[in-house]
Amino acid sequence: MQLKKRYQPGPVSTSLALATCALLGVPAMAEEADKWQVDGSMLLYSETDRVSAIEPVIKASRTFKNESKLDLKLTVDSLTGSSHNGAAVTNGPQTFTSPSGNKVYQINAGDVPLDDSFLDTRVALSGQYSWLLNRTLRATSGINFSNEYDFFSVGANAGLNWDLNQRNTTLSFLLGLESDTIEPVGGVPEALSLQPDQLRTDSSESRTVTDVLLGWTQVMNRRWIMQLNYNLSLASGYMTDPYKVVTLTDGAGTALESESLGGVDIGIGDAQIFEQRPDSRTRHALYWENRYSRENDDVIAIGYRFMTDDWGINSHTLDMKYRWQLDRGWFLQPHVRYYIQSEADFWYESMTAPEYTTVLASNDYASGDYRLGKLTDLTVGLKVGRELPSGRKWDARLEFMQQSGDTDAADVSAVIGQVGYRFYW
Amino acid sequence: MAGETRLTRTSDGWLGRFTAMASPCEVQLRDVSRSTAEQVLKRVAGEAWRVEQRFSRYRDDNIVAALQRANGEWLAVDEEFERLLAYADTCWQLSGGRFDVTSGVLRRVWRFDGSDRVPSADQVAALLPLIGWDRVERRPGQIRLPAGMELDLGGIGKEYAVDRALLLAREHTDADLLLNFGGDLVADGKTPWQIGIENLQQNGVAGQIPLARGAVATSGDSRRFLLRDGKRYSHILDPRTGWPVQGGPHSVTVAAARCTEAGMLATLALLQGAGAEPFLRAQGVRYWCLWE
Amino acid sequence: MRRLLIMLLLLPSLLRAEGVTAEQFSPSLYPDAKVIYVDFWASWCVPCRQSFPWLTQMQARYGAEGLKIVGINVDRRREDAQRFLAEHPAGFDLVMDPAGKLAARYQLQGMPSAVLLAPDGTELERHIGFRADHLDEYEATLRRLLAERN
Amino acid sequence: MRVLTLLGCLLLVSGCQNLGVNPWEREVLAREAMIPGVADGLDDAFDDHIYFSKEGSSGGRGFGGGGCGCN
Repeated sequence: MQLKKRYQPGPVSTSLALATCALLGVPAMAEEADKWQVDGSMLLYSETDRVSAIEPVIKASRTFKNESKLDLKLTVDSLTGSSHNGAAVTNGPQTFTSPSGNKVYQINAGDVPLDDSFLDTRVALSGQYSWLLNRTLRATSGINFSNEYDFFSVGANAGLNWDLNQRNTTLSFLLGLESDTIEPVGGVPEALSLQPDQLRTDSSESRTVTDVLLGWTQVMNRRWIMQLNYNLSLASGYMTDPYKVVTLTDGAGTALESESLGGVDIGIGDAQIFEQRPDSRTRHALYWENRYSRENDDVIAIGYRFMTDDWGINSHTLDMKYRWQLDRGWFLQPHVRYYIQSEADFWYESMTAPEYTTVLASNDYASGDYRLGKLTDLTVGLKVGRELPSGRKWDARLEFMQQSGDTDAADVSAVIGQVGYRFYW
Repeated sequence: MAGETRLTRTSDGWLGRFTAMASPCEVQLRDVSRSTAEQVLKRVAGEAWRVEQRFSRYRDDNIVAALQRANGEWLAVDEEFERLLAYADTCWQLSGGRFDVTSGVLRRVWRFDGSDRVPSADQVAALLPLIGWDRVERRPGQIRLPAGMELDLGGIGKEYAVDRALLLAREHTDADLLLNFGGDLVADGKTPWQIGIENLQQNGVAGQIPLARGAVATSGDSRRFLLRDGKRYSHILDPRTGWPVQGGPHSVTVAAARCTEAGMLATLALLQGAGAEPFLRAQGVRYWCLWE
Repeated sequence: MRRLLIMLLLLPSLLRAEGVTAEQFSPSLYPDAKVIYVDFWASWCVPCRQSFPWLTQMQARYGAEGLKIVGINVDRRREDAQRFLAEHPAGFDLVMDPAGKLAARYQLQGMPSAVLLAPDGTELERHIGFRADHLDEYEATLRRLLAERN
Repeated sequence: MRVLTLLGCLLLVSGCQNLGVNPWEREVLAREAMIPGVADGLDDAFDDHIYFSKEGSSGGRGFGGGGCGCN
C-alpha cells in the first residue's frame, strides 16, 4: 500500500470528519423499518347507572423493505351493567322478561327500563396488508373477525389508493363485505309479538353489509390538508335488536296489560312487544376532515360528517381537536364533539293499542330504541401525551359525553378514559 | 463484560458513573426520570464495555488477540472491525504515516516511567521491520498481518466508544446529556455544560468552558516521559523512526463535532511535534496545548 | 452575549458544507469526479434515515473511483437538519438548500431523490425514493456509470 | 345525485392541480399529527366503536374493523 497522495500538513479536519462519519455512519440502533410498531391502548368507558366497558387493544404494524405494510389488531371488549331495553318510561310499574325469557323483572313508575343482565365479551381480530403496485398506486386488503356470545361477524375488504399531482392528491377506493350471524339468547323472538307470550324460534339470523368508500385527500398548501370521503353502506338481513321492546300504553303514560290484548299475564304493565326493523338499510355518509398546522406547530383538526339513511335518520357530527404542541415532545389536545340526529320513521316512544293493531296488520316496523330516536350528544375531553425519542410515545385522555333526546331513556352520561403507549419491538 | 454502574442525583438531573477502559466514566443527564437515567446509563456503560471487550489489546479473547495468533495468515473480520481499519487507514494517509496502528510494538523497548531507560538505537531499529500499516494487507472481510506485527486500536477505541454511546443513548432520551469517558467527552443538548479543561488552568484562564453540543478529547500525558542527560523524551513516538517526537506539547485538547474526530486531531497534532500549533490552526478548530 | 459567542465558537457544526451554498452549488465544482451523486434529503423524510448509512458506505467504497456524493438538505429549519445529522452521521458532503432552490432547479418529483450528474452537468440517471430492497440495483447503477466513465 | 357529486369531485380534482406543494416542501405535512386517520392513532377506532353503539349513525371515516351486534 502506497500513500496515495504526497503528504502535505494542511487541513485534514474535513477529511477526518468524513472518515469519522463513515466510521459511525451505520445505524447505531435498529431502524424503525426493521421493527414492529406496537400500539397498546386501554379504554375505560363508564355510563352513570348503565353500561361499563373495559377495552384493551393491541395493534402491531410493520413496514417491510419493499414498503408493503402489515397491520394486526386484537381487541377485547368486556361489557357489564345494564342497558335500555327499548321500553318507555311510564307512570306505573312495568314487567318484562329477561333476554333469555326465563326470568321476570319489574321496573318502577318513572324509571327508565333497564335490563341488568347485560354482560358480554367481544373479541375482535383484524389484519390488513397493503402493498405498492407502482410508485403511486397502493393496494390494500384485509380481513376481520369479531365474536361475542350471541354474535359472530366476518368481513373482508380490498381497495386502492392512488397518488396524483406529486402526491398532493390521493384518491382512494375501498370495498368492504361483512357477514354477521346473530344467535339471540333464548332464541329469535317473533317480531311485534307480546313479550309475555315468549314466541321464539330457536334459530339464528344473519345479515350482510356491503360498504363502498370513495376518498379524496388533498394537500392544499404547506400547512393544510383536507380529506373528503363518501361512504355508501348497504345492509340487508336481520337488523332488529332481539332484546328490545316497544311499550303499549293507554296514550296517557300508563302501560297496558298483556292479558287485555289476549296475551299471557306475567305481571303489571306487561304489554311490551318485540321490536321489528326493516330488513334492509341504505346509508350515505359524507365525511370532511381538515387539518391545519399553525406556525407554532399547533394543529387544528376539524371533522364534519353528514349521514342520511332510508330509515329516516339524518345526522350531523362536528368534531374539533386542537393539538397544542409543547416543549420536549409534550402536547395537550382539547376535543369537542357535537352530534345531532333525527328519529327513524318507525321510532315510537310508546305505542297505543290502535297503533299496534295497524302496525301488526301491515307487519310494519316499530322500535323504541332511544338510539333511533331524536338525539343530541356532546362530548368534551382533553388528551395529554408525549412523544419520546426513537418513536416511542404515550398518551392519556379523559372525556365526558352527555346524550339527550326526547325521552329519559336517551339521557345518558358517560366518562371515557384511555391510556396508550407506543413502542418499537 | 459487565461491571458496576452507580446513579446519583444532581442539582439538575442525574450523574451515572462506571469504569471502562481503565478510566472513570460519567453520564450526566438533565430533566429525565430515574428510570430513563438508569436505562441510558446501562446502555452507555454496556457500549463502553462492549467496545473495550472487542478491541482491547489486553485481552486474549477478542479479534485483536486472534489477529496476533493468526501469525501471518488471513483472518476473517467483521464489519465493525473493518470500519475501524478503514478509519485507521484514512488517518495513516492523512498523517503521512505518522499515525500508525501497528506502532504498538515499540512499547517493548520504550517504557515511559519517568526513569532514564532510553533504549539503544539498535533496539529501536530492530523493531522497525514490525511497524508499517502499509505492510498490512486487506481485502473485503479479511485482513492479513505479517507475523510478529501487532495491532493496537487504543488510539481510536475510547473516543469511538463515546460517539457510539451517544448514538445509543439517543434511543432512550432526547434530554440534554454529557458523556465523559476519562476526559474524552461529548455533549448534546440545548443548555451548555461547564467543561473543565486541565490545560486552561496554567494560562490563568478560567478552567471551564461551556459546551452545549460537540466533543472534546485530549491526547498525550505530561506524566509519561523519560529523562536522560537532561534531555526529555516524550512518550509520543514517531512510527517512522521509532523515536519520540521532539519539541511538541505534552498534551493537546481539541473540540470538534465528534469525539473520534477531536481525539484524532489531538493525536495528529502531537505527532507533528513542534508543528503542532500551526497544524491545529490550519484545522480551524478550538484547541488547547499543554507545554512544559 | 459574550458567553453566547463562546458557545457558538464551540459548537462544532455537524454540517460540513465546506462553504458551498445552494447558490454556489454546481457539478462543475467537482471536476475530478466521474459521477456526482446528488441526494436530496430532509429530516422529516423517513427513507432518508435508511439512505444515510448506505450513502456513507458508497462514498467510502467508490470515492477512489471518482464517486462524489453530495447531500442536499431541504429542511427549512437548520436545527432540524442538525438534529438529524447528530443521529445519522453523513460520510459525504452536504449543502444546505432551505429555500429549495436546487430542488426546484432539478425539478424533483419526490423525496428523497437522487440525481446522478457528470461534472459538466449532464444528467446520467435519477431515481425517486429510497427502497431498502433496491440497494443492489442502486449500487449496480453506480458501478456501471463509474465503469463507463473511467 | 351521486353522479353529480362524482362529477363535481372530478372537476375539483382537476382544478386541484395548482393546489398543493412541491415534494420538498412537506415538512409540516409529514408530521403524524397532520395525517388524517393516523394523527390520533387508536382513538379513531375507539370513538367509532363507542358512537356506533350509542347512536344511530356510523361510517364516513373508513371501515374495516370488527363489527358489533349492538346496533
